[in-house]
Amino acid sequence: MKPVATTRSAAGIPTGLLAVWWIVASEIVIFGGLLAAYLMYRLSHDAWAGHAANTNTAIGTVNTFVLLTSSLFAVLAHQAAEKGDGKKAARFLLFTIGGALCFLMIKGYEWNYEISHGMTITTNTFWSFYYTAAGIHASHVIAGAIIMAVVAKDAAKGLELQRVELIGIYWHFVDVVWIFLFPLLYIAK
Amino acid sequence: MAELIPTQPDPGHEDDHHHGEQSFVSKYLLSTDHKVIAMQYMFTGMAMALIGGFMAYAFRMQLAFPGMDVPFFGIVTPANYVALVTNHGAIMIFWVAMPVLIAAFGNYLIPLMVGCDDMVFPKINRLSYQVFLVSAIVLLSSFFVEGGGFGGAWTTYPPLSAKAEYNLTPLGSSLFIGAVGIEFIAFLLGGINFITTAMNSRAPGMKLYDIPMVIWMIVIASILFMVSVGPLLAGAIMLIFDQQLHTAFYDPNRGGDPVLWQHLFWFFGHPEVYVVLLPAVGITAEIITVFSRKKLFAYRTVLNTAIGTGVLSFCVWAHHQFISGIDPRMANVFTLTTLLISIPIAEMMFVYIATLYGGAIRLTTPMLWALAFIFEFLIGGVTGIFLGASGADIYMHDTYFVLAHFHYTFFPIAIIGTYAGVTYWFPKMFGKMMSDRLGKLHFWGTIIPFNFIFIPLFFLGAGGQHRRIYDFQNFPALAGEGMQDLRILATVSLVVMLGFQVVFFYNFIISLMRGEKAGKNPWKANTLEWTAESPPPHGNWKVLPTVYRGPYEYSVPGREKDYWPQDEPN
Amino acid sequence: MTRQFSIIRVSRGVLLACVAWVALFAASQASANDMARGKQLYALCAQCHTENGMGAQLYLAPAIAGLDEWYVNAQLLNFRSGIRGTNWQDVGGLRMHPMSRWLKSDEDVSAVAAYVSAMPKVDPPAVVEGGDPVTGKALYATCASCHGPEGQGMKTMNAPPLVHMSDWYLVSSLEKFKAGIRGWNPQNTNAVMMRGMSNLLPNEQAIKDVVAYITTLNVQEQP
Amino acid sequence: MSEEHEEHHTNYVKIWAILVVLLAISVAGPELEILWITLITAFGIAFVKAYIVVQKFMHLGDAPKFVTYVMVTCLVFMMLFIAGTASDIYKSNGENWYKIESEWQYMPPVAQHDEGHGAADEESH
Amino acid sequence: MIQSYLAQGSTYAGDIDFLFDMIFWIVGVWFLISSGVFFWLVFKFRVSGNEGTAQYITGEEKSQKRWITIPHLLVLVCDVFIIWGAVRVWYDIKQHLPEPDREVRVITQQWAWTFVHPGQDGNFDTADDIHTVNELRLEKDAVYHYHLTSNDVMHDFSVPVFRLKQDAIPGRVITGWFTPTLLGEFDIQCAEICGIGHGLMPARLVVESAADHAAWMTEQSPVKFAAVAPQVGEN
Repeated sequence: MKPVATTRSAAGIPTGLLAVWWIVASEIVIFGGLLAAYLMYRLSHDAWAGHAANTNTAIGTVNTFVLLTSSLFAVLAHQAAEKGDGKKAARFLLFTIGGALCFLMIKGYEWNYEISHGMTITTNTFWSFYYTAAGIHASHVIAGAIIMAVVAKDAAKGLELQRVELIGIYWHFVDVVWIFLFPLLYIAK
Repeated sequence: MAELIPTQPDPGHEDDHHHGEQSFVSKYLLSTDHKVIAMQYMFTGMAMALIGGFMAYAFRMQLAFPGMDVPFFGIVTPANYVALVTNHGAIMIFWVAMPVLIAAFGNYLIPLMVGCDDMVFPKINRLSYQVFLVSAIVLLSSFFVEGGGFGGAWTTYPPLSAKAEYNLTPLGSSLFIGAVGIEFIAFLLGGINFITTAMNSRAPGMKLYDIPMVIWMIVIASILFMVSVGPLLAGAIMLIFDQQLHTAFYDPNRGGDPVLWQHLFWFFGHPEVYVVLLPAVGITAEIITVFSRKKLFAYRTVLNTAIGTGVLSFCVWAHHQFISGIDPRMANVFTLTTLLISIPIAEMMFVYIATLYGGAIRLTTPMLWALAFIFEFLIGGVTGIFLGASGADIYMHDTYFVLAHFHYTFFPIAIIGTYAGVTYWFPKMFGKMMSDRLGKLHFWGTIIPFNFIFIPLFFLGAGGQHRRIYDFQNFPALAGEGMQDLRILATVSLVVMLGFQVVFFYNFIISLMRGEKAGKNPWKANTLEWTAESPPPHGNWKVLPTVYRGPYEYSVPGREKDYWPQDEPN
Repeated sequence: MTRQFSIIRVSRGVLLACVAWVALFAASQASANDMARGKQLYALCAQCHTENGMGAQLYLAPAIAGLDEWYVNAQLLNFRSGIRGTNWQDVGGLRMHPMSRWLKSDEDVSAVAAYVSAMPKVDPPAVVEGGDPVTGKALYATCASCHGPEGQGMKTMNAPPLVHMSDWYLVSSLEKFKAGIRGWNPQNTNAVMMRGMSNLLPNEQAIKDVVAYITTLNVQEQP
Repeated sequence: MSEEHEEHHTNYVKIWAILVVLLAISVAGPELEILWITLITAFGIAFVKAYIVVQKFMHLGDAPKFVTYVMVTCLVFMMLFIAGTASDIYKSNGENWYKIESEWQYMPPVAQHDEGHGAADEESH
Repeated sequence: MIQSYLAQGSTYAGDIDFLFDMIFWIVGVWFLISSGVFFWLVFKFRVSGNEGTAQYITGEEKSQKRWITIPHLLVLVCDVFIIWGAVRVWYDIKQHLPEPDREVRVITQQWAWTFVHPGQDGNFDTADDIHTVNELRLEKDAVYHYHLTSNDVMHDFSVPVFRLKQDAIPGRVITGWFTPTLLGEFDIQCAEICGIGHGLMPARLVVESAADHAAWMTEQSPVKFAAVAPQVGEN
């Protein structure tokens, strides 16, 4: 059983939700630091545009679309969980995981193509940032997918339904990060 | 994230009554009880402090007697020397001050002082300690890999830290950065717990201004940590990529910029000072109110100064880099903000001094430590002004003056603060009283040599001697006769101080075994933890307390007792 | 320049007592025999030249295991006094020059030299490519007069052994000699002589060839 | 949550559709290759999308006010970070200093050969 | 205060020493007052055992808060003085460079210093550049500009007698100035950790008279000009 502490909410917000928001806050500064560094480097190196031209906008767009769609499923799962429909919530979460896997597969294909064409992490600092930022983001996708699978397993049994919202918020955050990575890495050429 | 992982139901405190007998492993190593985790953090921190202290001993011996075969260590080569200095700094800050002040006291005190049975996420709490332990092991293992431990200062400025051909430690440097990164993750996990517990799980009736100051301080510190550490985590990943994958984030020859790391590091590094300072300040607030039987002078002012310090600490980071290649125009901005931060800190010190006025001061061991904290930190604070003023920093930067200054801040924080807390809460933690006589002997045996270690270093710094120099005999004009004497004085004092720590451990163990039994509230204090049993059982209280008033209602006129516990209805 | 300040005078008395106490420890550092001392001091050298003396190209540190004692001794003294390794273009030398200053006394220098020369010889991996040992053999004839036909070196000629040497180091040394980055200091007579000899190798290819030949000597000597 | 129940009946599919349209614009806009349109479509729309996701999917508005303040504070600190560092990282010269072109290496030819091995290794990775 | 440990070897050494002294007296007085009050309070209100009663002071009322707000405002006033002094000195040393008489290039690497004098033609990267390793020879009373850079890692060009310190960053050239005012030999230290040889990279600074310096320049010059008068060095 949980400690009594977990059930209190003196700040007027459920404990789990509060914790997830704090996680999001700490993630904002992680990605914020990385992107701030990228922005300043990028703006001071005109030559990077030539490298950035080699990124595949089509794949980036498809991936953005995939993530946006998975976010939709995540929020639908939350909606279902709020109505107490654990099975439906679990199903939507599975769709979200599907979106995550799809995203990762596309990413894998893209990286495979780029690396085999000589655009590796050491080619240029643009590519270093490209792989680092997208890699850190991808690791968040993987972590999110794993946690979501666990949450879905419980939700299907109707347990711990509040967690559906929590993982949803995290997932949307991952989505928001990609929303910024996409123009920074793919569109700005 | 991980709290979302559904787990088997926690063995809550009620289960304890049914299965009273747990194996040693499940009770002390795998427990989710916040008190056990606090002890784990504290003892790990103390063990690391011994390692860090031993390193200090080894390199100080080398400084005082260059080339000597240091007993218990051997000959200190320049490579050993930089590795020792580097790891001494990192260990004392990341593996001693942080775990003891934030994690140990945070874990122990937050649930007890806000009146709940445990941390909100006990399993994450346990995970946080385990991750922390891994980080400590990774760090220590870096000494035993090829090339040895990393020697590029705890600030790990690239390109020195980024390339093996410069630092000569191809693995050690990555393990060092990796250990620091893992440690940050541990404290992020812990920090979420501290913040949510203190924010959300307060006892019924505990309003914002009824929270004891130490809890406020730990929470503010955790928030500062969580908001400042991100850029450095990203930067650490970039640095490890530079080391192992040979990217060029910090390589100026291939389009990188080494100054970026300095900014990433100090954007975290300066708030980090306040991350460890604030809990120590909070501990001091608890102790001086209890032992002077006084209400804390201007509670809200203290709180506001703490928050103000926290916010300002994000605006001052580049004062560490005045001469490290930043644009000279920016130095003026950072001088301004740096000197502004003296205002909330000075105010905080004034408040503490004002609290003493009109008190009935009992000079017990914890009170001595708390008073020593105020006085020694005052020295650390005023000497900081020299360094924050950009013009004077041109000369002072990276001299022993800097070193003495930050030891006058970090020593009160990490060591004095810890001793104050441990001696004060020892009855609660272990149910026994500590010997006051031995405690005072230890106190004077620590404080006096401490000043003799670092005051000479101020003079060395004023004489233009630089830090991290392995042997001053290469600088004939600077290493005058008198200077060497000062170094010897500092080294001898260090050995004496380290020797006196034996008294503490002796006192600790002897009190554990034969100490006088402590009641629930030996110090007659107000805060909630003193209403629980000593030591508190798993679950802390049978009936969780309700709060009726603020934590510092001492000597209220018209009351028979001079204290008024927070949970007493009237 | 430094004036005696009063705090020192005050503390001196206190100090003496404490120093005596610490000196009890210090007394334990009796200088053991040369070999043990050399091993102790080699700890710093091992940082770049590695534990077994194989050297590491990344650190610009050549193989030194089993070099002749007289040669190691002489070169350490040269580095320490600055007659070797203080040319502004000599990156490796400028790293070695301060390191040699770590050995404060001549006894320490000879202890390290003794330790290094007693280390079992090693064959560092060959990294230089594009040398032709056949051409190199002809070019080596000149070298052989001092360094010996098997590259074993001759103390009488002050010529160090060339076998069991890092080949990249031989190349870079020859290049440095040719460019006057080594052997520029008239006090270092042997290096000045070698600088003159290095000019007999007309170009970079010749250097590689001769080093390729020296590397084959290395293999031949293997039983 | 009961009083917010209304809000949770939001038509999420519609919001998703809006996001997809915005995505299309942000991809199409830069194709025109006009700088200000690129900036607005690529980055302006990214902010709009992020705002929509944060408000409609993450329901930041439903959480207590302080949560928003914390998030905004984090962003402000990041701005502060850029403001404090841009003069060194973004600029290639400043008062009494300048960055050397990356190719520039003040290194003598022979020594460069020695040092070059390490660098060459890295390049070939 | 500093000058009693270390001579003032440059024109601005006195400014830094003055700033140091000013801060010393300002914070020293503050320190004495607050620690005096602190010890007095501890002494006056200490009790033995558990006797004694304390006063109940919340500190929230205006009349009580005055005791901390007034000193607090005074701290602010002191801060203004310190900031003013610091910025003024900083501006003179790091921001505003006077016109140079001579220039010298300082190149750092693990673990040595190379100092490049432009030689007699006054230009760098020409055949008559004079390179010295671990020894910097300067002419007294000449305004020097130094151009500081690093070949590998960060180092720090620190000349304690000049009260000068500046990090050398690889990939950047940082310019600063100094004017030696004292004849003699001094130490140059590296003040930024640069690897295992950090403590073993000392350099010597020799300040000599104009005539000696010119003679040295002529002697060192790798290119011998036929008809060069010795006073060329004086510009």
